[in-house]
Amino acid sequence: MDGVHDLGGMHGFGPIPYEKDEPVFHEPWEARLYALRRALTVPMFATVDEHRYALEQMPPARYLGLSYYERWLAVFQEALVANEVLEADEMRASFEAYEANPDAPVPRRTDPELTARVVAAAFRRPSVHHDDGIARFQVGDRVLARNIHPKGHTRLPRYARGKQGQIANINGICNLPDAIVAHREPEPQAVYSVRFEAVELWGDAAEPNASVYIDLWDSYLDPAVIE
Amino acid sequence: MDGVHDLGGMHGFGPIPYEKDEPVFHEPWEARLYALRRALTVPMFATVDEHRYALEQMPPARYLGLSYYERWLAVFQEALVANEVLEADEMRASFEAYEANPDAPVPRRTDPELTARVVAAAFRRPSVHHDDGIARFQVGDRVLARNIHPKGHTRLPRYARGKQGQIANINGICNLPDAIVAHREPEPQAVYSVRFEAVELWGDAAEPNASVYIDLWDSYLDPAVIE
Amino acid sequence: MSEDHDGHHHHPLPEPYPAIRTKALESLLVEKGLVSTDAIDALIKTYEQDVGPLNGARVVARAWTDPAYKQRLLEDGTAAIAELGYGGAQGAQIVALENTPQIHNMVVCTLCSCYPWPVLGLPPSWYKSPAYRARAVSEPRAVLREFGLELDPAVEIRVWDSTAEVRYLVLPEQPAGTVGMSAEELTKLVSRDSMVGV
Amino acid sequence: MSEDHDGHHHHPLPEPYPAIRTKALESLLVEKGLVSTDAIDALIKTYEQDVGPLNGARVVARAWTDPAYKQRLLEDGTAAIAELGYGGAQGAQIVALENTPQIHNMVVCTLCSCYPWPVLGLPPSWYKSPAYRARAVSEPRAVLREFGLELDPAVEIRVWDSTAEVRYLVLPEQPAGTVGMSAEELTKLVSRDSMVGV
Repeated sequence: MDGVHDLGGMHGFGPIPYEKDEPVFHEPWEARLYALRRALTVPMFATVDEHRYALEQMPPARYLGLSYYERWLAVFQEALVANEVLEADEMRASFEAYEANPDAPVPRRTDPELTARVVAAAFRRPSVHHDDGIARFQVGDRVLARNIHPKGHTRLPRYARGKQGQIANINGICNLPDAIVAHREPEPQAVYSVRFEAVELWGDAAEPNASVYIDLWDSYLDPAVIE
Repeated sequence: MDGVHDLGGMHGFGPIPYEKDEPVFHEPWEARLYALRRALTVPMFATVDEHRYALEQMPPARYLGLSYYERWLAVFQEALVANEVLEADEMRASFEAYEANPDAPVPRRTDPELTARVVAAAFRRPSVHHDDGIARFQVGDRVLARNIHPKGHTRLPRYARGKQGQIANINGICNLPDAIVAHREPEPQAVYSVRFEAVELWGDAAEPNASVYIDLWDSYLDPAVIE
Repeated sequence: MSEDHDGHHHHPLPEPYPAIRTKALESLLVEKGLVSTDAIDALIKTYEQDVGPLNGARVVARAWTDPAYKQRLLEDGTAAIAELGYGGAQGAQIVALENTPQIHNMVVCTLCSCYPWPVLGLPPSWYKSPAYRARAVSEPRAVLREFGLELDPAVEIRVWDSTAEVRYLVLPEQPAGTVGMSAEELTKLVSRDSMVGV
Repeated sequence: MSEDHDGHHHHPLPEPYPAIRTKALESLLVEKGLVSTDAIDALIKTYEQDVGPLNGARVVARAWTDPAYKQRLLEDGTAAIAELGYGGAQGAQIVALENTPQIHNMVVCTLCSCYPWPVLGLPPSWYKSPAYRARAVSEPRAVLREFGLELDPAVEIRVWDSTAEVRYLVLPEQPAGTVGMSAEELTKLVSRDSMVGV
């Protein structure tokens, strides 16, 4: 979707909010929320793609107004109800109970087997499918990023659409996220690293001697018309 | 600037918030703010272009999170201080006084001459410069909207950039807003109504049998390469 | 001011905030003699009572009943509108767009909220909303459907994005069965929305 | 939580709101047996102590001191990184990008916050900020300047937008005067930021 999450090239966001010696988590709740989501025995999002799309669909002012983990919290709450893991009523009751008594303890439960499993999952190395046989383009080919505007999830950023680039690398085969999120049949495609010259992307506003490499699925690309 | 104000084609904003029998102003303060700005003997913005740019420069989450008149209020306050009409301290003191006592009356002052002048201004018909002699393009010419990304003010929306259209009308001569807001010398240019086919703008996502006419200054356009 | 399902306000301002701020500003500016109460009151009255969609409705009704006027309106909207006494701020150049059985026109301002004040008054909230500004150019038929207008696919739709100084007024089709009615009667049939093209 | 000059909070949430919400959710989910306290604690510890930029620093230091390893790293980052025992979530395919006197690489994720967790841990806030996501691709030199790095115009800058499954690790240039130092000593010199390319 052409949402506010698609931030590449946007103006008006001010300086980079750099923080020296930043901790991994700024607040204890961020750490607990992060781990809670990943440790849950019933995952709320079948794929990372669906989690991303849930974030993208937040109201735009809210997406931009909330912090990273506040956005996670918002979509996690919605998913817990949508997936019928929690009922809206019991969630509200629990919120109200802790609002009334913020220092009330959280019940504890230990499950060494689950603990071992979630930690192991953090270190499990996913495999990547390398089969360049289905790649339509070869390194060096000139391509045109298509002018698409799907309302669903996509990973072709707006700033690249309609722009010409050159295949710099064939990364491997991955399922098209657009299809995953739309719950269509898997669409395995070659994913390329495509080099775009900064001047092609930004015109006169481009900085000198710069390029952007964007990882793009095969169906995001057409052969460039003019060599 | 490529800001969040440039909304054409963006997704995620939901249904149109239609309101039947909507009043001209929803709240008395909106009416007073609107009129206060226009009736002020020392205008805060020399041109409507500068007012627009002030709005565009608001932090993006704020721009999207505030209502129309709340945005006006925000930039009006800033301009009053920036133009040294009010001092930040006296403004703050007045805010605090009315916050402490919201029903305190507002002092009154009558000025029939000013009243006559501002009402007359609302009905004064501005003149438009028609001199198609400087127009580079003629009706029917195919043009390409340039791929510009200025950080300053511009009236070439992002969704049209890099897209081909056709001159549908020559509207007249106007000063380029980009130059006005940058305080450059006036740059009078022909302004055209340019027709873009929906499919050129939105690709496969285009609705059938649709086009968009965009009013564009001469320097936003190049001749189309391919006829 | 909407509230989402988890009870959290999207809107960061407490309700009275802008009202109090505006009061404080008016107070200071009146005290300094930079504005007057009557000037503010008069401008509000101007846009609440004098400059509104009734003006546009009169233009439309006249065009429906006077072919020569209609022709002048389509040739030079600003001048034809001035004939009826209308013109002013945000109306330097007004172009009338004729809806026909083949062509439907619809007006938007994607970059801000440009609108033909002299004939339609100040724009309604929906016209200024991010939703309308975002969607009118990319999915006009879907937007029209929300307004209750299902446009035949054979009808060409032209969306006008008011990015410069021209302000657009849609001249809607005259409703069936109204031929012979007086301009005054017809004026009552012309809605503000129809003159924006929605 | 910043406050602008007119004293109005940009941030709509009262401070304790997300903390209380998270507590309430953890409480319900623990009660239902869908999660356990020790699993949450262990995952937090994993990313606070075990999976962080020290891993990446070890990879970089090894590459600086072992030309054969460096070659393997540049040819197949995932495999070379696995040699040192690193790999896992958000690291299915890790590509190492070599900075040279002629080429400077810099990594961003404009669409969300993709980041090579196994070697750098969870991303810092600035990496996830709208400002970095917006600006890195269009004005990388201006961004680097904010980080204190004035890049010579003759140096080509390559920005990598992590839009798919590949995660990028920048292999910075070895600092002058450090040749002959041990990998262990060099590890301390490798900053997290330098491995993102800023």
